[in-house]
Amino acid sequence: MSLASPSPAKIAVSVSGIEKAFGPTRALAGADLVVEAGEIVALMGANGAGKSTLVKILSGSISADAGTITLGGKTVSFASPSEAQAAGIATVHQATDQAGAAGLTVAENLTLNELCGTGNFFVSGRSIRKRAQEIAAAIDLDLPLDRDFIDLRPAERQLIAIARAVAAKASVLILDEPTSSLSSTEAERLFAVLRRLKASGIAILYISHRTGDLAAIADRAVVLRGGRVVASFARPIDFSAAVAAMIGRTLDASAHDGKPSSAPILASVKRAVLVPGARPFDLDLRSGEVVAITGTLGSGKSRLLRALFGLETLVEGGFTIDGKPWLSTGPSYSIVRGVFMVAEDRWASSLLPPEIPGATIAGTIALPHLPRWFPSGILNTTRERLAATQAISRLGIKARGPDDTLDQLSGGNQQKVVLARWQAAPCRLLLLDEPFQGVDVGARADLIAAIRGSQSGSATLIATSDTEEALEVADRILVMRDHSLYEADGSHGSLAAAIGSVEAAETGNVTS
Amino acid sequence: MTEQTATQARPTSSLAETARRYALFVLLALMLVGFWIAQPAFINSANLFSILQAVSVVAILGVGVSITMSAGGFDLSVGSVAASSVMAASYLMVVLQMNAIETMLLVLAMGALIGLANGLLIVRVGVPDLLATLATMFLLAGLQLIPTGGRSITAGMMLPDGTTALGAYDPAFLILGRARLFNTIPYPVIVMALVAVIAWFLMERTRWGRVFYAIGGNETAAHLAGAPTKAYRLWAYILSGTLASLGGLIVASRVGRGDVSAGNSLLLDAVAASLIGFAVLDKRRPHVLGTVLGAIFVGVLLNGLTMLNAPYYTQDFVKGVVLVGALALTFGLGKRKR
Amino acid sequence: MTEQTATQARPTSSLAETARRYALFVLLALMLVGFWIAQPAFINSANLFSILQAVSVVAILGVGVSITMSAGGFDLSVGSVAASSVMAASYLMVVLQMNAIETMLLVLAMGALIGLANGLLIVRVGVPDLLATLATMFLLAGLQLIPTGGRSITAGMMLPDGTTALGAYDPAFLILGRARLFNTIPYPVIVMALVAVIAWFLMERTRWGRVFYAIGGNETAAHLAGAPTKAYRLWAYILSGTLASLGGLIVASRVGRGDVSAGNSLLLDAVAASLIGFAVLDKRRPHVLGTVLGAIFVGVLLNGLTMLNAPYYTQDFVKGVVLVGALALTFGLGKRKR
Amino acid sequence: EGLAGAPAPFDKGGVKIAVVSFLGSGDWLQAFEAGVKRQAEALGIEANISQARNDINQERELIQQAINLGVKGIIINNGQPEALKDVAQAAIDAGIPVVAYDVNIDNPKIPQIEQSDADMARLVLEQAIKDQGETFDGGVVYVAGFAPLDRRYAVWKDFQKKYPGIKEIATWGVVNDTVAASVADQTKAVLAANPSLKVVFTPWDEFARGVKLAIDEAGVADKVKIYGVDISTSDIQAMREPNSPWLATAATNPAVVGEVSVRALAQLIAGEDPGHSVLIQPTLVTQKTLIDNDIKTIEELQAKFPAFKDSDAAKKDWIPAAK
Ligand SMILES: Nc1ncnc2c1ncn2[C@@H]1O[C@H](COP(=O)(O)OP(=O)(O)OP(=O)(O)O)[C@@H](O)[C@H]1O
Ligand SMILES: Nc1ncnc2c1ncn2[C@@H]1O[C@H](COP(=O)(O)OP(=O)(O)OP(=O)(O)O)[C@@H](O)[C@H]1O
Ligand SMILES: [Mg+2]
Ligand SMILES: [Mg+2]
Repeated sequence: MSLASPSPAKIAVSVSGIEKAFGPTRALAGADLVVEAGEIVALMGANGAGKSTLVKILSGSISADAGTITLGGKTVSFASPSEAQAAGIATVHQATDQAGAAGLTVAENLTLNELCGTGNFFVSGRSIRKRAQEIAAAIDLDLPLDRDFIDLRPAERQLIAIARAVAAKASVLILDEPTSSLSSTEAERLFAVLRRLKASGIAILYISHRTGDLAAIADRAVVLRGGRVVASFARPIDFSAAVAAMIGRTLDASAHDGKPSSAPILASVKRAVLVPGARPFDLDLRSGEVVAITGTLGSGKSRLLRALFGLETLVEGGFTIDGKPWLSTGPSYSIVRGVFMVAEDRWASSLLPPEIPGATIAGTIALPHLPRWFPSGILNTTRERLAATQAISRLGIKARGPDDTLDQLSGGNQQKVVLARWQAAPCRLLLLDEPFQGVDVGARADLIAAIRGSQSGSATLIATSDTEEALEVADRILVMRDHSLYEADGSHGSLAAAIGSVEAAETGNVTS
Repeated sequence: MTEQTATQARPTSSLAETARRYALFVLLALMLVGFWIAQPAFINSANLFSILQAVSVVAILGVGVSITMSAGGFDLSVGSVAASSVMAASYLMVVLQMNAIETMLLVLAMGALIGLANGLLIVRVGVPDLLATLATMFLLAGLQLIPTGGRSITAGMMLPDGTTALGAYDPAFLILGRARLFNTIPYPVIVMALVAVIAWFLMERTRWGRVFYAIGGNETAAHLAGAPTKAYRLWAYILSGTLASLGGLIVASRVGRGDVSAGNSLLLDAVAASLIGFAVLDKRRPHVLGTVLGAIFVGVLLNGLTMLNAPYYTQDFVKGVVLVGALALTFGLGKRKR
Repeated sequence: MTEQTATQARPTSSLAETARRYALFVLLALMLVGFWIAQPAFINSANLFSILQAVSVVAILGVGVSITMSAGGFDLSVGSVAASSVMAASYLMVVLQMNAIETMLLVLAMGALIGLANGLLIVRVGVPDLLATLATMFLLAGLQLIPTGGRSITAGMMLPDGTTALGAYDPAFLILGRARLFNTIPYPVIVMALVAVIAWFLMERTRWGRVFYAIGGNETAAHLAGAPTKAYRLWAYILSGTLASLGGLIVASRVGRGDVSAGNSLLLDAVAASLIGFAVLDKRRPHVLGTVLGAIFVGVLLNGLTMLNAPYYTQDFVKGVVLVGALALTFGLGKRKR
Repeated sequence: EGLAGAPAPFDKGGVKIAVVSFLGSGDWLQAFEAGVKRQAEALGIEANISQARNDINQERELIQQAINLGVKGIIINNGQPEALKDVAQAAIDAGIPVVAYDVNIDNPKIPQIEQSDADMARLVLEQAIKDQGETFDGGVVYVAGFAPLDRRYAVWKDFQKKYPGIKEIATWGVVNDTVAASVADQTKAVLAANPSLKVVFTPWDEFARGVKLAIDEAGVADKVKIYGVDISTSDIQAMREPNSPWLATAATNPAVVGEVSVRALAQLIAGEDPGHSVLIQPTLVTQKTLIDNDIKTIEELQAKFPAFKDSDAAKKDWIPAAK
């Protein structure tokens, strides 16, 4: 695609009257959208509004039931992703489990589009690595090229998918929640790349539930609701109006004031060293407290949570819960004793293939509680479905019922099911790793309310790369840097100032 | 909450789904009726029971295979475990002069032990399932012959050291394979029914079954949800090994001697039964009921063809054709569009 | 973006890794030396070439299996495709009196067609790989016998219609299996080497090979990245079918007649070869070089044991023991902790 | 340690031969190999014994391997001529004498040892006619592609031509891991479908066992009778069971076959001529003889029937008897 003469007024891609139904679910009910060259359009919408469905149609991975797509003035229809790519549409999909192939190296996954498309016929490890380096360099990505994709964390997978899409030199770039597992540092870096691409005349459709992201880069916001475009906002975008259009009510995303809690200490971390050579740190969690940890990619947030849950061991130091030493031997040990964890990668950590029993919403929620709910061993599906039905209504999960399999749900709704699983039983310590990935603002407020509401006698430790999110949910925010915890500036005044102080801590400009 | 339909958008989906669910039942019924018309003797109860008896061993082995499959593994050693059990049972009775009860217990223990060995190789050492059980398969195929130097085992046989074996098959042992309850139902059929019902209950109606399937679907997810996944996978192989040796006991008690065989055809038939089971009730996954039905399906086909005096070589062919047809029907109707 | 520390922080990892990479090579070398010492005739070039010749068919079939495996499938029909190819080649020459070239082309085309049928069943109809190829396996096991009513095909045989077959094996055809280049290297070995080199090049040095592996790793991801995944999977089965029929041609030209066989042992040996290949170079995935080495490994073992006059039943046993040992070594050393 | 008075190279000892069998397992093979070992030991021969396990291609490889090994002689036990002619010739070309048992290599330099499958089938079928008359509904268990079975089946076909009263109303059979059990299952179907069945010809004892099992299970032992081929200790016991339907079988002693093969090869190695064709006569064994003579094992059968125990074929003064 030649991008020699960027003309801001030129329409790069437009869709009109797109419809798509999955069984009785109408995911799209006549959506219209226009993206001009050199423009970044934010696509907003609650979970299950149909955003990803639209993306999948535009990228050729599913076909629409009705409607037309116009690309560069010509009506097109894509029978496969390769046709969409050939036509100049590059896509980063929401699901990080589809970002690359296991068994292939990082280098091979970075060049996957070329390998699967029309790259050089003859390849060698060296030629692939060389090309992969170029692709990675375009977004400043630095990953060991020989590592197997299966060993990557979701954030890294997401970055690979982004690098690939950026390298595709497409005329239309679609990003479906590209920053859902990235920290603000990486997200900033991505925005710089996107601005550069925009300047070179590429049309960008950007989907995110992080209003901060959208405020930073979007030229225009389009709100999708019930499979239809219901509102459109030009810059400067009025986000509270947009959110109202999305979820039908307004939200005030205020931070909790960090008044020091005097409740008894429930769990504590003592002189913990996460990796050899890291600085030891302490952490006290008080009963009823919600504490968030932020930090850049790979800083060790997940590692701390995993160590508490019994999936990893500390190099030095230890934990106590209720004053007694806590050394978990693994998930089953922890779960029995009321320590629950939601792992960061919901595909790898929670979802089951649709054909097996227990892949339904009811089964997913019940899985860790089976021994407690059914001590005799004999299942009682009514019990499971009751719990699921409650979760569906409490969290507003958009599904047809407790027997829906999770692959039929939108990304955000899957995440809600995964969270609902751990609210289905009383707990002492709840460990949430990136719990709000892909969850829309409305649902996030509901979830936060639920988490905060169930806090008596238990504590919650949240690892999140999104500072905004951390401020919204937590009583206290800590920053993880180089596998060690630092206290962020305790008193956050305005939201913006608070974000600033946390981000400063992330990059290490604050002494602690 | 709402009515449940599959993912397909077509309005016919519920019809197609019903067709898919029951395709194999309908085919089975058609086959029964067809054979009945062609050969009235087909439908008499003695013949129907002899079909069930004929498939019992394959069905029992198939149940084991499908349990390991549901836990995300694959047991290629079931055939050779069964074959070794035949040899072991004969050796215990004929050479070591044990009685029926001792023999059965020891052979079942042997099957469980082999399963345990498979499981440890897979879970502890980290060898991929197919690879580990393939190795066991070869190992057993050879091992079973070593005690007798490759001879089959019969009463009065000459041992490698030149002496004569003094024991014989315990008549009580032969009951398992040869006698009938109420003079009608062969014991192997009862054993098969028991195995099927218990395994079905375990896999579909208890939380343990759930966990087996969860492990097969996503081992990490099951582990994070607190399931002791390694223990479960071990148990899957132990169950499979025990069931295979149970199958071997039935063969031994029918045949009444220890015959040399690698068990390959038993393996393939058991795998076939559990794979055909995928299509039963449109489950698209291994399951006990499907496996048993798959075995019966093939058994009816072969019995009917034999009655009609079809040349033996057409049997494999017809087996293949019917398989392809049933599969195409089941899966073709349920094709998910992208 | 950020600094990356590897999870395996231990200093011994590179040593263990090297050990894992070359474990099978070292074992092979040890075996060669061991057999050489025990029986000097083992190492003469005629014997080494006869080992290679003996493994050529299994290696060629194994390459096909490993290609389908790398694309996330599994071809259970290779054994019966090879067996059917033997029958087909014999039928074409003996009954239809074709010459060597016609026969070879037709048989290869048949193999490709069967592969295509497998592929269509899997890709179009949506039957799971194992199930579809299992059905084909049974179908072919029967089908190959129908033209001759179950008889073996030899020159001058009686046909089912009572006439006598007029053709015979074309002497040119027998060259493929029986002659040697420069009177030293048997042609099957050359064919195997060619197949191995071409397949290795295809799988490791071309874009296509990477796509096969990508599909095996995550079909959706490969599809989203623009690969025509269905076409690739079809091609994997076509290649596998063609290679299996090539293996069948070699068998036919060695044996010089069409014999009834289901090809089960070929299947199991081919699968074993490609599974052992997982351990070669510590790749933990199917690959061509590993498959060929796996086949040679087993071939050397069996040849050496035969030379040492080991009873046949120890062969399977030793095969199993060595497999378990090699696997435990390779995988045990590289155990990944979760 | 050589054999005093024997021709070279046996006078010095250290002769190595290879014995390549097509079969992979079974009592017949075990007994054959036992016979080979006995006679080889008596002659001071070291025998390298290998089995192709029903894979004709493998049998070629094994013969090739024996040539590579530089043995002094090769015994080929069963197989198929088309596949073996050229490797057998290669052995001869390498100066290695070859004898073949039950496979017609069609080479003047290679003596053929035969047990005559045709004779065995004829013996037992004649007995069937003696017992059951010239008119009966018969069935045969048969799977094509196994050379001895093919030859025995051909005799059954000839009998049908000769005696039009014999009708083949059913043919069945299967060769798999559980031959006896699978054949029993099939036979039950056949019995249900063909109540008139009177005689079942089983050209392999494994088949006979399956048929007997089915007849016992169906409780028709007084109506349906088995005429088989081959014998072993467990076959003898099966025939002796009270009310056993298995009335007669015909067999050669596989151990004798093994001994004769080694003797013939030894003569060739010593430069003598055992003759181009060495025939081993089969023996008919009926239920009645077994019961009348109280024979319970193969060993007792050998003791009571010297013809079964030993054969005069390929004997020489310098060749010691096998022990
Ligand atoms: N394969 C499918 N089968 C059935 N229903 C589906 C399928 N895919 C999506 N849906 C339904 O279509 C609707 C729209 O889903 P979509 O993934 O487009 O939402 P989304 O706007 O991307 O939401 P999120 O913000 O949670 O990612 C949802 O109700 C979802 O349940
Ligand atoms: N599966 C893995 N394989 C290899 N290295 C890993 C893996 N998981 C974590 N690491 C390493 O451990 C360190 C800490 O990672 P961790 O996942 O705890 O970071 P994080 O702060 O949670 O980052 P993210 O925001 O990406 O989730 C990193 O240096 C990372 O490279
Ligand atoms: Mg989405
Ligand atoms: Mg993390």
